[in-house]
Amino acid sequence: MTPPTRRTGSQLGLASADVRRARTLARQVGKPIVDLATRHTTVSVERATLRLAGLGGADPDGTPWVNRLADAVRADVGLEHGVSLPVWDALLRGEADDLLTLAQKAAAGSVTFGIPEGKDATRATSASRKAVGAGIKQIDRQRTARERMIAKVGDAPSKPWIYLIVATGDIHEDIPQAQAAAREGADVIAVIRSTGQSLLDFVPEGATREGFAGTYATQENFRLMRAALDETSRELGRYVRLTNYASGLCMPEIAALAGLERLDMMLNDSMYGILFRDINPIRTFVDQRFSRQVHARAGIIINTGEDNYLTTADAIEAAHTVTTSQLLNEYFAKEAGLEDWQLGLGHAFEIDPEVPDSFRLELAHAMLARELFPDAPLKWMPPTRHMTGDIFKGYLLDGFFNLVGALTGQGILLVGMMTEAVVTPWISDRDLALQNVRYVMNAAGKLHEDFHPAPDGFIANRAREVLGEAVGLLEEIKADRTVAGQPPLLSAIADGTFGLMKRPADKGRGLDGVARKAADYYNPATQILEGEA
Amino acid sequence: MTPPTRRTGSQLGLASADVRRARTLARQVGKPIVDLATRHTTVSVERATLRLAGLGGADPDGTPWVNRLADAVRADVGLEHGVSLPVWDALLRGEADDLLTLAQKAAAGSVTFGIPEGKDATRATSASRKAVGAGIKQIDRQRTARERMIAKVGDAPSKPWIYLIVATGDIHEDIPQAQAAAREGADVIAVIRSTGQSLLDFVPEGATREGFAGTYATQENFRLMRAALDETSRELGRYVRLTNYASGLCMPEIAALAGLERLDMMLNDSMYGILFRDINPIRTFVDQRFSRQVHARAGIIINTGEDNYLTTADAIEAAHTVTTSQLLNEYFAKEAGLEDWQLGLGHAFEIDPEVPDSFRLELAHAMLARELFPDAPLKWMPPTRHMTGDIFKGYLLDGFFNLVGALTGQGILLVGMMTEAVVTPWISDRDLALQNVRYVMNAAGKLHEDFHPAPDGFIANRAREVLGEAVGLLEEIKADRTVAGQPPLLSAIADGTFGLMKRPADKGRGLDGVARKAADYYNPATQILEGEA
Amino acid sequence: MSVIRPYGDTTGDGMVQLSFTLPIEHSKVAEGAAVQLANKMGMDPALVAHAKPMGEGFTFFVVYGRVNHLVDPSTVEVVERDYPLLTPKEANAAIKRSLRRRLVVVGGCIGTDAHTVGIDAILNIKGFAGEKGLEYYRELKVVNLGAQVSVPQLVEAAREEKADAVLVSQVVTQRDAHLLNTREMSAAFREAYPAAKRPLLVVGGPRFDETMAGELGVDRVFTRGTTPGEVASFIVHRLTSPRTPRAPASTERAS
Amino acid sequence: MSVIRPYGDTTGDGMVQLSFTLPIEHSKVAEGAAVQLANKMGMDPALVAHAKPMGEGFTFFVVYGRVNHLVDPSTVEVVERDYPLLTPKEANAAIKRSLRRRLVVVGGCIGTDAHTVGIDAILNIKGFAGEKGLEYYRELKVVNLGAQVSVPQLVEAAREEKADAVLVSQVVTQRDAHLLNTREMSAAFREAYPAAKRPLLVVGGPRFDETMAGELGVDRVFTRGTTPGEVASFIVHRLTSPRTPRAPASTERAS
Ligand code: B12
Ligand code: B12
Ligand SMILES: Cc1ncc(COP(=O)(O)O)c(C=O)c1O
Ligand SMILES: Cc1ncc(COP(=O)(O)O)c(C=O)c1O
Repeated sequence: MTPPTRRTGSQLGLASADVRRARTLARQVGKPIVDLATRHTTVSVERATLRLAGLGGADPDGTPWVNRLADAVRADVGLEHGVSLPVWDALLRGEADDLLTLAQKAAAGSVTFGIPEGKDATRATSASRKAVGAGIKQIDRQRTARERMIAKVGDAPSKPWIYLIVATGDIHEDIPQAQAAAREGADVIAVIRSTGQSLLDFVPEGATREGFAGTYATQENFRLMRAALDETSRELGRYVRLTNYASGLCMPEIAALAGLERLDMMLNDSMYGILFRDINPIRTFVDQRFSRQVHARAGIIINTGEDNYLTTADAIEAAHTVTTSQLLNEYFAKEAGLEDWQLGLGHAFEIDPEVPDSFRLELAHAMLARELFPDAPLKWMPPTRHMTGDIFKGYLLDGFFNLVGALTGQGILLVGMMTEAVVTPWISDRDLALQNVRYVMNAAGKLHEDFHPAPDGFIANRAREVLGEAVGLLEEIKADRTVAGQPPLLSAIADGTFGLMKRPADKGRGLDGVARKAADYYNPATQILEGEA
Repeated sequence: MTPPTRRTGSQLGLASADVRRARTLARQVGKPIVDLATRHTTVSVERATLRLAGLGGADPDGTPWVNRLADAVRADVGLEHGVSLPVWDALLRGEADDLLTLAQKAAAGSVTFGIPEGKDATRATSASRKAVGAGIKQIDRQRTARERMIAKVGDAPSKPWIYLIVATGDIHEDIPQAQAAAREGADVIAVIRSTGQSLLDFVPEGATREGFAGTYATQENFRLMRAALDETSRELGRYVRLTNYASGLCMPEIAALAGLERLDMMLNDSMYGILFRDINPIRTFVDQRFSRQVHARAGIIINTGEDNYLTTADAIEAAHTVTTSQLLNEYFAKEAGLEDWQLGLGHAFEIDPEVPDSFRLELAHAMLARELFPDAPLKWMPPTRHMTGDIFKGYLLDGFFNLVGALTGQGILLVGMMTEAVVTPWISDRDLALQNVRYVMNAAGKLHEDFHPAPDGFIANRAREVLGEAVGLLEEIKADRTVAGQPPLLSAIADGTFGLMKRPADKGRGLDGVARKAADYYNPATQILEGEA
Repeated sequence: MSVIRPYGDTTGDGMVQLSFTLPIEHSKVAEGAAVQLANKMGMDPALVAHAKPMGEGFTFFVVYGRVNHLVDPSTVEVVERDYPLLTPKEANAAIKRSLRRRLVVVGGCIGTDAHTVGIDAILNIKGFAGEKGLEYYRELKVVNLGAQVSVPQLVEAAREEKADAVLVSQVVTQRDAHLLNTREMSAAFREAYPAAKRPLLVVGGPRFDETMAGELGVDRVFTRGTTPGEVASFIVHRLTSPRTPRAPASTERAS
Repeated sequence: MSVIRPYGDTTGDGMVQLSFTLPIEHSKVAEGAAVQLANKMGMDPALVAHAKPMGEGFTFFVVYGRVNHLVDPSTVEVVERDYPLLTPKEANAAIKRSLRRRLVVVGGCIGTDAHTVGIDAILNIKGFAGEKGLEYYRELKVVNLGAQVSVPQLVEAAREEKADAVLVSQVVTQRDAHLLNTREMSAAFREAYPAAKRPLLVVGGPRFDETMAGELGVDRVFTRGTTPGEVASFIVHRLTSPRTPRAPASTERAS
């Protein structure tokens, strides 16, 4: 990906000291969370490991074999050691010839698992590492395949990449709509998930046709859509990227499936699940770190979810929480091995259009993000909250959103739909939306050449103000001691610092899926991903 | 009217020498036309004079008494002396007690007119001057009334003034729609005329309900609408201006009626009738000069019609013809006594939206006009030609048109309608259109503070290019000798220089209504308007 | 009130704007098909103002025309507010007077719906449109279960809290999720409670039809732009006025 | 071809968007009236997505919903091109061959219509959409009368020029001006000429219905996006193929 056009010096007069300070604070706030994450594992991390080792499919009532196997192991020996040693130990003991058979027997209750010791442990270790390594090689092959294909058919012609959503709930309706959207100019297709999938503690199997307001994320749906888009990419002579959601209770598994099926971007926010799905904070941070390591390896671009805060909090009052979250997401991403070009940090055009100067305020916020993260492909999200049933007003608002995108060199532009407040996008909504983007980019795409906010004007001042508030907030968080010994960020999240949602560290869904690692915990995936010998 | 925000120095790097040169050329090209105009009179100029003297109404088949009387006079003594001396001579001879009776008798053929001499001439002169003077006093009273009302209820709150069109064809539908539009934010209401009125050689009488795509301009319709808007102005606490068209074969009479009924603006272009209605050029220029003198006296703001060229010619290729016409309109206007604040010079957003950088080209053209005529309330007209049945695209385009208006400090903004290519505006189209303007002005109205085209950038270069082409064109015109002795501008018009329309000086409608003035030609109106003793 | 017609720019012109996509390649026939649909909808004449080929085998149309249908507002059925609007003060007083205890409200988003902004606008102190939310009412005990609550969880919570009223939000409407979930919910409450003891069931969301309370088996449906005050007033009115067997919200003719 | 339905985001969902104004103050009843209209148009369910009070006594509505009408493209009547498309070269040749003289075309905008861009696009050399206009055809003599030509003037000119074909443009359609003027025009020509001698009458404009040639008494109606080549080909086809009594343009069923 060509780095976004970089302006020399700061147009906004940001003091580089402030910028450094902000990053330091983010690290100081983030580090304890990373330590926490490294001390724990989750059912989903372990299941993801099994998937990397090649275990797929589901039992007759649709429960995936990875769940059946992991649950059986956990029942016998607990989760704290990880499932790898017990599982490959059982295989080496000849309980079954392969993982699938083992899972089936385990489900039937005809296997008992133990923690191998000494030599057995060593053999189980290397066996599991070999098996999981195969999966990671597959991910590497897919990454190379992507690079080859881009080299062969060509990449998206210009920035920002045009990002479009399909959400019929039926993969077989999604496919033609995605292909149509690509032909009309989309560079990135996102298949929205069915509501509620994020709360399922398993990944559904097979091609699905009955989602609500979205389509289930399954390995088969991934495969089908990627294949369809490969075909379209060849037809169009440009590689069309595919996006889904690595979030919810199965974040690590979905990340693994994304790597295996060559998805190109994944929504993957460090706090979204906590705030908007009431998923336990520790569960989320552990799953998060693993999934980001997978994304780093797979060459997948992550998209963070700062836009969501502005759907519950006010876009002006909470502007600095977006900046704060971007800084934290950047820290967590880099720590997990992601590179700048993989950081699709989110922000959105959500200021009430009735507010005087709303357009200039949006410009100030967007330019701030652009200057703070010059090498990241920022993801610019359209108005949603203030969209109404007035589709004409909405279409106009989307046009001005597109104009901000053009003026501030965004990397990924999520195309807004005039029917935002009415229905999930219709085929015609997408077509009209793309025409809107095309007009703005073609007619005014170069307007940034004529656009120079005064160093002490309205826009620059607002940008500096927001950065200042973000630094202030990070300092507050860092100082938070409400729960002794608990990472201050957890306390801040409990206090409702982000998106006005209060999420205590000991509450929320999926906590029972978390375990503190034992001394002999072993996970070949983590080991390989962290590049240990 | 507060003068438009004036930027110091030239943002576009226009050389003041070029600007001076352009104005000099416009004067050199325009002067021969003015001389031509002063040497002629027309039936409509004479009828306008009778109207100023108070003659109104029509005979049973709807022919106005001014027509009947003027025709009778012409039949007896020709037009070259003007109708004033023969008419008031007849009155003084006791042929009738008042103009109306005289007109009726003349229609019945029971009066014969002659040219008074000596004493009779002197008496007729002063009698006519007294009668016509009364009408001009009424115009003066209306001008004062306007100023008083503005002082009392207040003026339009901000620039640009929002200009809206009503066009139902039925004055009694127009009125509620105009009032609704004003309540929704319109500062100026224009009642579009029925198609074809411009080709009528008389002004219809009374309240009318059956226009095609517009409503007839009649004295009664003027009165009804102005009264309705006065009421609404008081209700809203801001003076709502009324506009109509001083164009077509009855331009001078309509200008007089506008002055008498306190219209506030009139569309009044020096060449529109010639080019777009195939009205004889000489007829037009004579009528034009008289009507502008009336507008000057009445404190009416004229709106010129350069936008129309771009509906037949290409907006990029013909950009300089717009500038040229603006310069000519300015010259003709000033010569007729209009002041800068009365010059609503026209230009329009008519570049094909498919053209790369179309938006920046529009900005260049709009800024050029702004800098050439810093004290004129430019009239900025919306896209029409490239509007299609795609009302969504159209609504977006109108939004970007509004943005150019905000960025370039336009004085009068004609609100674009998303249904431009479909129907004459619906009540909902106007409401949506005003909401569009409000959003853009409120959200981005101050964006010009951040907008600084590079001195040698795309926009400034384009502006200088267009000015250069305009100067070149004026030089060509000035040099045009195709018809010996004929003002070069007439030859240029005959060659299709403007709007691609070829209009020879000896062709077109209404030529038979033109007469070269005799030595003893007398017209009290002209005399008063030109301020002679 | 007399019958009316759509208004374009003249009384009685009946003009409307319509847009839709047909799964057919653009062609003269396709445009004819668009006119056919418009005609079937009662538009005549119908003018295809815009036809745009989309992707493969789809065409988008914008159609303008006159409809010959008459609209008779006097036959429109609406749910008129059949209770007085109370200030928080009055509401509190009424509860004190007739219940002599705090009135318990349990609320949440059921099914997979995670759109809490709507229910929070009604329940949270912060409130909506300048009105404070139910939590602000001294005599109301508000239990907000948040998002993605399952129906059994909801019934359970209602039981525990001895809820007088249950408030449910549904925002996602794709495939009629909101209707299905609401019916499931009301059925479960009928299951779990004897008719007289069942808490007052109130459902809301931007795409509900207020007249559907009966079909949905709830006591009231609130929709777009509801304010907390309206909801509080309704609850108080129904629960403090002499108890009548729960009749679904009455729909009345407009006057 | 089988029956189809409007397509929102799923085959067969029948979704459409509708907007209109009702002359009534905004209220619940007004929204109900909007739904009533949508229902009468066959939309059910119909969701009022937007309701905006305008001025006094008007409300603008945006309505979304499913229509239950089926669309059957096979029954659509369209005017299929029943003549071969000729290049200027071929057209000239055909005229030379069968007429042995130049074919005379008289054109203009009648009534009060002054929109000449359309007719000029067909007649002027410049042409339209990359095709040269009729003036470019060597074997065509084109007389363009321009704007606002009265019907008597038109007939007169046709006589003088011995016109083989008369081309009329009508763009303003308010109060059906285009239909009234066209009927007046064709009537005048029937008056002025014996049936067999009457010139070919062609009318065009963006808001005409091609199938109306019969009712309007003309030989052909052209509409949005017509190109000069089509018009030339039609004229040449009709005037150089063995002369048949003028039947108005045949409308055929789509296949
Ligand atoms: C904010 C928002 C979100 C936020 C929600 C944050 C949160 N914690 O609530 C986030 C980003 C998380 C989100 C996610 C999704 N969203 Co969402 N979201 C919206 C959005 C932009 C605004 C909704 C809103 O807050 N409105 C403001 C509130 C105050 O209004 P309200 O809900 O109508 O409530 C009022 C009344 O209805 C009433 N009311 C509502 N509930 C109740 C209950 C009672 C008892 C009473 C008395 C009254 C009442 O009172 C309230 C005050 O007047 C809308 C689009 C839009 N502009 O409407 C889409 C929208 C609702 N979302 C949509 C979708 C599809 C989703 C997703 C499923 C997409 C995806 N797969 O990622 C996800 C998943 C969510 C889930 N699992 O349910 C669709 C729903 C389409 C449909 N009709 O089915 C919409 C319409 C956008 C679209 N066009 O696609 N979304
Ligand atoms: C340009 C224009 C003008 C120019 C006309 C310049 C000129 N010399 O033609 C000016 C500024 C003068 C003008 C004035 C008016 N206009 Co005007 N104008 C337009 C505009 C913007 C574009 C029309 C156009 O040129 N289209 C391009 C041509 C190539 O397309 P076309 O005409 O459809 O022609 C094609 C086909 O239809 C076909 N065709 C057309 N004629 C013929 C004839 C034959 C024989 C054949 C075979 C084919 C054929 O072939 C052509 C090529 O494909 C439209 C809005 C719009 N965007 O459509 C309004 C529009 C047509 N105007 C309109 C109106 C009301 C007026 C005025 C009456 C307003 C006023 N009162 O001031 C005036 C008066 C004009 C009059 N007396 O008739 C309305 C008509 C509303 C209606 N449906 O009745 C429109 C739709 C704008 C609006 N929404 O109000 N207008
Ligand atoms: C960062 C992020 N993750 C995940 C999701 C999807 O969440 P769910 O699938 O739980 O609805 C979203 C939705 O907008 C998001 O922004
Ligand atoms: C300058 C000018 N005069 C007059 C008119 C109206 O002309 P008519 O009434 O002849 O249609 C227009 C229409 O746009 C115009 O721009």
